[in-house]
Amino acid sequence: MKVKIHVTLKQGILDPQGKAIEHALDSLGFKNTANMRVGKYMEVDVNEPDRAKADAQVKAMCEKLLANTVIEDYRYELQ
Amino acid sequence: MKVKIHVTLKQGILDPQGKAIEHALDSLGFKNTANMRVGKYMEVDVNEPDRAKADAQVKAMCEKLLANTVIEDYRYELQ
Amino acid sequence: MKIGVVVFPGSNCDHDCQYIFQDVLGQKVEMVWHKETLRPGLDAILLPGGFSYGDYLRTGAIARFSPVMTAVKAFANKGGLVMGICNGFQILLEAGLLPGVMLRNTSLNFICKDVFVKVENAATRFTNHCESGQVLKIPIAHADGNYYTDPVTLGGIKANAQVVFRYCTAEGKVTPEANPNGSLDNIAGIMNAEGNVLGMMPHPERCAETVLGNEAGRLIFLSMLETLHKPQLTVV
Amino acid sequence: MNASVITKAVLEQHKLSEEEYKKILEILGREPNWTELGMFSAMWSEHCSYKSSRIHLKKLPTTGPRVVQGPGENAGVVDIGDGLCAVFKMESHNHPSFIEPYQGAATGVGGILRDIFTMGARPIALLNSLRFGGLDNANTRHLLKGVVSGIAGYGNCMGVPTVGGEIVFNDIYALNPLVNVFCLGIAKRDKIFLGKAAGVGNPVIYFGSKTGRDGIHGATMASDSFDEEAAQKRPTVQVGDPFTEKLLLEACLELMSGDCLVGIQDMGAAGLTSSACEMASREGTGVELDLAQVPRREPGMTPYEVMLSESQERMLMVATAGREDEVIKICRKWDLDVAVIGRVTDTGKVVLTENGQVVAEVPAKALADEGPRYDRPSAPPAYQDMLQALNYDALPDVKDANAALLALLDSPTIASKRWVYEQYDHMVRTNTMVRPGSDAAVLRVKGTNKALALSVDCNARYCLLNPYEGAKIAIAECARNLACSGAEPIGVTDCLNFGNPQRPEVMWQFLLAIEGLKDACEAMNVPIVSGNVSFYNETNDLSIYPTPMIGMVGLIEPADRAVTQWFKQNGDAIILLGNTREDLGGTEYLKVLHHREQGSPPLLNLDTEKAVQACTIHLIREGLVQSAHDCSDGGLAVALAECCISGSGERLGAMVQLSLDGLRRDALLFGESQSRILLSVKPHQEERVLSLAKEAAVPAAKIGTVGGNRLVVQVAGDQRIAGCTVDQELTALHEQWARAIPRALGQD
Ligand SMILES: Nc1ncnc2c1ncn2[C@@H]1O[C@H](COP(=O)(O)OP(=O)(O)O)[C@@H](O)[C@H]1O
Ligand SMILES: [Mg+2]
Repeated sequence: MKVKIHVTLKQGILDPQGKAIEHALDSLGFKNTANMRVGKYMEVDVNEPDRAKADAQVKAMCEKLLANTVIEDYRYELQ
Repeated sequence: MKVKIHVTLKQGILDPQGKAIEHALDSLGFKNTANMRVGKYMEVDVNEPDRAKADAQVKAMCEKLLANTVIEDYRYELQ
Repeated sequence: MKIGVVVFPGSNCDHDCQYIFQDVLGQKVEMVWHKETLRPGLDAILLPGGFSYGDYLRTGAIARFSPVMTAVKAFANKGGLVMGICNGFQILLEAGLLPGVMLRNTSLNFICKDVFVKVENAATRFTNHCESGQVLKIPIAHADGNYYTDPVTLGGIKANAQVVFRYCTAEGKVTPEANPNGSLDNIAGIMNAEGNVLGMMPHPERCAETVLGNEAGRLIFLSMLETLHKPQLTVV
Repeated sequence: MNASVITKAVLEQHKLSEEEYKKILEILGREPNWTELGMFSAMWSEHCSYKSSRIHLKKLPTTGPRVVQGPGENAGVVDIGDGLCAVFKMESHNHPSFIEPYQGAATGVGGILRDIFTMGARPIALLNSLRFGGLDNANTRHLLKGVVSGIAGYGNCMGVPTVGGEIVFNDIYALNPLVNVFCLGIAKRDKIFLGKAAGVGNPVIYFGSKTGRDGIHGATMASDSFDEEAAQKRPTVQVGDPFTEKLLLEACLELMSGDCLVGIQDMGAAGLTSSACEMASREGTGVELDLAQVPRREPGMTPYEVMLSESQERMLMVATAGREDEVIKICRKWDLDVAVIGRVTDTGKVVLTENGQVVAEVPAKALADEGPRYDRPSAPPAYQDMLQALNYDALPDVKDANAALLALLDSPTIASKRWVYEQYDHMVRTNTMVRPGSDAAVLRVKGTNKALALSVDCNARYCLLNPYEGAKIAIAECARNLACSGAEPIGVTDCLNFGNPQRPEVMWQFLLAIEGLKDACEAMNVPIVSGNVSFYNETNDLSIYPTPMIGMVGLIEPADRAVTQWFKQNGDAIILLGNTREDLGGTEYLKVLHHREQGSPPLLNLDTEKAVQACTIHLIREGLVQSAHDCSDGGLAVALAECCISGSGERLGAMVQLSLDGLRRDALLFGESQSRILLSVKPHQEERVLSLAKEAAVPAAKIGTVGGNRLVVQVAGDQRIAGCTVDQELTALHEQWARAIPRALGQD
């Protein structure tokens, strides 16, 4: 099954990358953009027919490796 | 308006990061994962009440800066 | 000879490039702030290494929109010598002055070490002091040096002898083991079809002095100066 | 102002004792409000006030003919001639690195860099000292990878080369790793800037990044409406932005090249509070700040949050009145936030207003300098005698010297650190003459005929077993590493990592370590010009080993005399300076082969040490030395192996003959006797070198010859034939040593 995972910075955590991109957009003439936040998006196939098990596995993958839960949140969808 | 943007590597383009993560997942015991692809996910506020104009603007932002269309695809949703 | 060294926010090899041309090779150097334009009278332009805009988003992606880049493009299009080292190379790619893109190193790590590169084309404006096939020991220092382009473009640049340097072993063999970053075809440096724009990942400015134990990089700068045909070339 | 709710619990959250609170009441003559309480709490914390260490640090020698600025400023400054100074300091970022290794280490690098360029110096080198648990632990591997990539991520982006460091792996650090970072910069002697708020009426200017709610410690209830959501908004982890710091660096240096800058200080620990108080306190002035002018990342921040935020990449400066526009223009050029937030006063007070209301008013000196000082009780730990008692008779001597050597080379503490330093840009700025991998890093100083050598060292196991001797050895070893490159030491910085100072045994370790540092520095004639104390390195009541980390700077002139540690040429004579004794206590050999960390550390005679180092430096300056390497972890056999395999070029073997002279075999091969240096010299200079050593009363003997592709160490006078000599192919030794860390990380 295909899994889509979003990993984003927690609220209040500085996002230097977002800041720099926002600045660049501004100097490109896109003056009306604000609060740019950059995260990761992952797609992966998980070969696990049991949905509940797949769910538990993806959660474990996020907690253990894909997200840095000290500063990042994650969410995912199974398809 | 809040805009969500996904930038992903085009099919067939090598994804060193995806490969490394897949390898790491494997060594963590998640043996049943495959085809990990890593992309970027951005959220940004665009202050443009006219939907059509906002759409055109975000497209321009992606084409010009946010994605390198030689290797990356992008998609976005306005909210 | 007057060399322009462009300073982007986050450039960090700008002083090193200045030092080589000015203090080591005795040339004039003008530091060009990225928000300005090129003043007349420059003989060559150098885009130095570093982390322009923190390498945020993609390496070189934001720097290519710096105001100065319009003038750099015009300079290149008129046939002026332009060289991009490391981050400078990445900027040239994003700016479309050279074909292809840089991906993350396959190890995902930043890698700083000496590598060997083979001079694939010694008949260029940047390598005329080298022998064809000569092996140079030059350091690399990057996280995104994994050159990639589509097969058609690759075929084109190969056919056109635009591949200037390839990673190789000390003996000059171009092997996968000698490739530090996963770069397509072991490519370490390429030039444009016209031969006046060069991008390379290794840092010749880090190995052009005896006191640093290696002078291989000097060959590249001397080649450029030779190309610029100025008889008053003095090497101090 | 809401001051009536300062309860016991509130004080506890602010880590203030009742005594300390009484003192605050005395100073203010009233109850503090929240913001003031927070400011006292931060400034009187151990971290900022050095309350447990200050009276003891006074004993350290801090003066000398070269010292331009000793402890008390952001960094120490030492004159190197030619109108130039070396500006350097070391700091810890242990706890943040344990919580989030990447960002913790990255912001540690960011902080030490700011300390250096605040003084007007351009940073030209970084080093780091790391301590982790054993690599068999998954979390340790995670920490190591995160810390190394964090240091790399920040330093590489800044374009400051990370030219050296050291790493030790020991289970004692598993839940309390150490991340100490050292930075050195070069400044013009007449262009040193200090953190002073001078000139009444001068503007106080904030520049750099905006202020967010990062790293606000202590009182989560500071806003009256504390709830889950508010806690969520306050990330304790600071994220570093090296790109902004790079802009900050260039902006600072540009500002400093003019004459509009009066004083400047970075906002490090305790943020705006500490920079404002310290700048005023140093000058005996006051400052008045309008918090509404402080650039903010988030809406709704309270004065408490603004004053205590530890957002990174921020600076505070005092400029000459009337020159504000110039300053603002330069900051804007570098895309930095900038705002005039107040002015210098003569009241001696830090007065904070917001929208016309005074929100805090405290005497600057009281906050910055008049914090509590403690002479905490000290007593040796009950287990100290047991630690030192090592019964040599119960230890079987080494049976298979080859196997023992291979085991030592495989120990990550001894193994090659290439996996680490390859991730650091160690060549940017084109000064690096000797890259990581030799005893000391060497950097030329452009525009002069000089080079600087840098090293960081500490053997904490020695310090555990005998804090006094261990600290002495840390200084001696660091200087010895410099000597091996041909450098004379000119200044020291330290980072004193210890456990909980409220434990008498920790205080005992601390006091003895200070004595050791003092005696060694005085004997070696080198001043301590800056440093840092990191207490409370304990987890689950278990303290780390006392780890007084030493960073030392040495001078080489002329620059091209610098040498490296690896053999250069077949046929060269190998000469050992110094004596080998039965020094097995606290060795890496005992730990790896016998799983013991016990005994007395090797004895150090400071006179001998000095003589050996002076002799080495002299021989190197005379151009008589091809390579020089000191014997440290793993003893003579490991040092010899490193001479053979640590170079990046062709590897050269050696044929060595040693004699037992009544020693145990393991003590001869792997003991860690101090004051020993291995030289290789051209054959025709062998006699000259030996006679110069003799003149200097330094024990010296030819022990072998460079050559071949094996390391062979034969031990004469040993009755046993097989197994007691080392005889290994260099490729095998190299493989073991070079791949040990990747192997342990599962990346081989
Ligand atoms: N162990 C020490 N030895 C010598 N000087 C020290 C030591 N610890 C701290 N200092 C000095 O005390 C001053 C305050 O240090 P610190 O608080 O770490 O600086 P900062 O405020 O820049 O973080 C510095 O000048 C530092 O050099
Ligand atoms: Mg400081």
